[in-house]
Amino acid sequence: MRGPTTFRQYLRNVWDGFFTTLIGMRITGRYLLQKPITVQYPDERMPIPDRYRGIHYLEQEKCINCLACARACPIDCIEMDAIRHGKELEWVSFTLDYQKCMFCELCVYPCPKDCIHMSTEYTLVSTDRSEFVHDLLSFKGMARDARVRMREAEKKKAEKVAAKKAVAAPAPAAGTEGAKPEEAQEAAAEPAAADAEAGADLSGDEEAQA
Amino acid sequence: MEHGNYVHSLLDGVAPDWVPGWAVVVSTAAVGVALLIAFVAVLAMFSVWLERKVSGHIQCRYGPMYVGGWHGWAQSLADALKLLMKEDLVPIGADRVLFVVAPALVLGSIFGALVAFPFTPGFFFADIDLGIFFILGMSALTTIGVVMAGWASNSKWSLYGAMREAAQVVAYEIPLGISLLVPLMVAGTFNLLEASQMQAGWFGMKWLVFQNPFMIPAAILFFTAALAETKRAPFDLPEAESELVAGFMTEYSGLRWSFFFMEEYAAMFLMSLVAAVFFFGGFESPFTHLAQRAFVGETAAVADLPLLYQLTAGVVLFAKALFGVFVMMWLRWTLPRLRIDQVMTMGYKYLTPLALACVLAAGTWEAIF
Amino acid sequence: MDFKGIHDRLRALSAPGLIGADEPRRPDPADKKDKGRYGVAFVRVEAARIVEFLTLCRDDERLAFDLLVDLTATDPAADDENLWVGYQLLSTTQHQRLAIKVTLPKAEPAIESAAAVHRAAQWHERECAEMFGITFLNHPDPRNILLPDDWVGHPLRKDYVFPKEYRGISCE
Amino acid sequence: MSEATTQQHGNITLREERVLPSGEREFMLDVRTSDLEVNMGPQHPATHGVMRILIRTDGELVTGAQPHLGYLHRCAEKIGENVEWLQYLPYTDRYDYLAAMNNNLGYSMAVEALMPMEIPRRAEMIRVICAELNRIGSHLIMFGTYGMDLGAFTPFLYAFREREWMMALFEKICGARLTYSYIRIGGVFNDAPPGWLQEVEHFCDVFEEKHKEYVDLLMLNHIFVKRTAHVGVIRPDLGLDFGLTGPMLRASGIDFDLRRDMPYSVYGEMAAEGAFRVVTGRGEKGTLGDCWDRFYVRVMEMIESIKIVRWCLANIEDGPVIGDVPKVLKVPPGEAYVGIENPRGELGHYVVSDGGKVAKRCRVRGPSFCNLAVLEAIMPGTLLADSIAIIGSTDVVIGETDR
Repeated sequence: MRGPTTFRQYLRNVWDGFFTTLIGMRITGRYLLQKPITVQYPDERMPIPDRYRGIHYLEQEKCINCLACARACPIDCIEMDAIRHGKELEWVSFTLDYQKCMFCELCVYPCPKDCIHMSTEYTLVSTDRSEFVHDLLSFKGMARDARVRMREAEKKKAEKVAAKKAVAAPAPAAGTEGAKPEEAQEAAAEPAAADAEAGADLSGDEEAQA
Repeated sequence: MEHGNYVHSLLDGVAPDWVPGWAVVVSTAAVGVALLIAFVAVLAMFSVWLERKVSGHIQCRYGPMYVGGWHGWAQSLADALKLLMKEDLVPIGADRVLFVVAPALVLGSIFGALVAFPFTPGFFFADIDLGIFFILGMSALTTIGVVMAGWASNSKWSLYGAMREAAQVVAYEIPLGISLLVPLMVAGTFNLLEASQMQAGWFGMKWLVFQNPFMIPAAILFFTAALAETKRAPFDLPEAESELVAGFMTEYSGLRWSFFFMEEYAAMFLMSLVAAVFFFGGFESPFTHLAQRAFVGETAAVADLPLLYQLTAGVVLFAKALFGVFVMMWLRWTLPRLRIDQVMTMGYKYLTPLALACVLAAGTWEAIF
Repeated sequence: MDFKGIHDRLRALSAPGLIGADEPRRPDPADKKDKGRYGVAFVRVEAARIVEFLTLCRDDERLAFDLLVDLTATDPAADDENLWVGYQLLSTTQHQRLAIKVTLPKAEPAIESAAAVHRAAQWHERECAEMFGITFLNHPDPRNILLPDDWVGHPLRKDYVFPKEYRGISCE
Repeated sequence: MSEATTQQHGNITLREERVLPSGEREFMLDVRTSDLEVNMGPQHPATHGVMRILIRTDGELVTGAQPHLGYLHRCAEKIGENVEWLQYLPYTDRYDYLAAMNNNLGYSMAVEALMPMEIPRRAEMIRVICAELNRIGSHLIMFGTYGMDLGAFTPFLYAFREREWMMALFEKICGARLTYSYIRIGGVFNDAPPGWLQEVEHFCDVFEEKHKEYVDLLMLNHIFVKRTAHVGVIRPDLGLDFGLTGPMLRASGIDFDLRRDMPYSVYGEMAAEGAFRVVTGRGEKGTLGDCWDRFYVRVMEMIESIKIVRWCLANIEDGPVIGDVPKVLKVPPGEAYVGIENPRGELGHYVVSDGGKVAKRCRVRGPSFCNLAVLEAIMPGTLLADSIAIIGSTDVVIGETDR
């Protein structure tokens, strides 16, 4: 511990106290006259870099529902559901719970099709908790081209079946063969219903975007 | 002393004959108090806005920018409205009476001090011969209010704040008074108006601070002690927000809290006024000098000073005081806070002896020259 | 000194309680099931003599392990009979590290507190005690540190069952 | 504290009760007062988070202090045993949230110690640049908040101004501002975007100028010096006994820095070239190991970090930024303890693997946890205002003490 203050120290304290205060005032005074560096937030905004980890967006056409992102997520906030029709997918949901999400970007990298990304959008404000569960799907059901592809596949299949039928004209076992056209009909009806639904969804989305 | 338009002569000619004398006195008093309250409230709001702007720009940001349009000038008004609308809270276990009285006492004492102040050479509420004594005495009363608030809050942090305030103010009353002795000695009067008039001359620059070389250290000492008196950084220990949460104000909210707030800014302004009068020329400045030349004859009585001259003098004094307030703010946003024992050391071991030395030296100087 | 040097030194001093060293090794190409052991080397020490061992490590001038960096426990598996207690020592003068591992029976884990040698152990031991249920004998301040005082169970044990509620707050 | 002595004045006994921080002895009349117990925190402006310190005071004098932790306990170690190796990475951001890059680095290095893996050199360089920039950011927080603890508000905003820039740099390289998850097992996830390294260099240039202002405005301010010198002295042996690390230990005069003395990553080359200096406390303004020394070490370390960053910028080469890491990470069995130099001291990760996708044990040795323990020993005998200065000088991050 220190000893008693000498007179020299006493004067030095007085001088230091006064002088360092002036130095400090010079620095703060200089900034007083400079232009502030902050921006007035809602009017001006800072530029957001490209790699910003904001709200996700999904390139749904590419997505194959492989669950890689959901598995990579440390807090299991991604949930997806789709019905598979052969190679094509009929989307039911792809939700991301932003109450849990910590924007770690771990879901982006394992994606084999590079279809989930993080956007520069960051505003997540709501008065209702349920609104934090975002559905990333841009449309529900099947994509138009997927539907076309599927119809073509169906057609081909039906043609094949028909060709087969034609080849093996005298049916040995009508019971099993007879079931097939019915199935095909059902499958054809289903996309039609989904089509109407998806159409409505799409138009709704476009409106929302506008 | 016979000087011009006291406030209590405001209604003299206006009141009809049938109004009894006491009613005139009461109503003039009421008008005076209303004027003063309005003045202090507006001043506090302006100072709060200024503080925000100064601190903001010092810290490379803007401060309030939205409310009211131009640089958020109405921000304080909005805040005042918000504070008025807040719930009136008295904590359980608090001493209700003291808790309620304390903020009133604090603000009242500052009002009391301002009563003795001349705002222009001809406009004041009371002209007291020992004006500066009255002002110092009244402003010291705030301490009692603060201690009351701290004790009544029934909070440990408040108690700490109150104890610190008591110790600090007692310590700094001494250097404050002693450093004021120097200009009092040079001016030779306790009256603020006379002290101000003393400094006329030298093209309005015959300020007391230039009249004696030891006035400059005395001014610095006075300013430092005044900072401690008004609980401003670096002496804001009673409220020390990083240590004591909010010190004696911890349990206060709403209007009562705003009383403490107003008191702080009114006290800053008061101390700056005192410094302006006793060190920095009072009403005097080149502008006042020119205004006097232009509007006032050589022999005009104080009673009928022309309005334009009064206005110039008032604005000059006001500007000087505001500059003092600004420097206080500048210091606050520059310096860290002292520790309580250092505050005591500084008060008793540094400021008091230095102030005494100043008095001695200045007195010697006055005696010789 | 590298780990080998430290181990030799410890053996030369016949350090109390020293059992042996465990060094990382590559997997044996002949044995397909052997995956090897990676990571860093450590010495095994008897639980009963750990305080003597730590004192020796601290006071020997060539070892000079003056800093107890870390003290922690590990529950290797739910069906394992032992808990491990690991000490990480560091020498600020010799610039070397030493990891020590002690095994304790899970049935009744108790070990002498190292707080007398390194006060740094004090808080780490409190944490270990609440997380693993290890009793540190002669600990100066055996309270819970991170968990509430009335917490039931030892969360870092592998057989820990998450509580359904705590003081009426649902933990589901 | 010296031995209590008594003085007899007539029939009044004066007991020397204490030695004030200024070195004066104070004699007291025994009037049988009792101490006041004050809860500092969990909500208190100076505890930097939800820490509670139970302080016993006699007037302004602190006679005892007891930290109570656990308000922010999230059982990160248990989480580590339940999520995959890579999935744990975002959780490492969250214990010392002011130095997330360093935490990422520590965890990645611990896992890498279990895996026979080569880290590309460019990745190492970017890692070091990021870690050092983050160290600057972390010390800037300490600089600012410490000033604020002592009542100077403005340095805080100046510090945040530069930190903001640093965070903008991180935002550009990884997209996040606070919880980066950027340094990953095997390297880093993204290469630096074009022009980023030049921006870092520009930051270094500007920062060196601003640093002078920090020193003048706060570090050498007389009031600041008086507030911190001789306060909260940690003698070297006490520091070692309590397992202090990092700036806390160096401020006590112990010349030890993991980056120089037990180098990892590319620090070894740097240390061999003498690219940076280890700052130790010298007791310049007061006693060795006081609060001012701790502050000084941190402030000066920022400049050393700038030197390290400059070295990396001069030596960085093009190349890959991530090693050969499988998408589903299986870590070979074994156990490893890896300690790195975090802004607050040694951050240790002790990981145990049995060869699976999930860790057996993921222990985090947070420097703040150990640094906080010393409070109990140095707080008694100081003034209430000093206790704030001491808490601030330990620079704890509650996320890390509680984990």
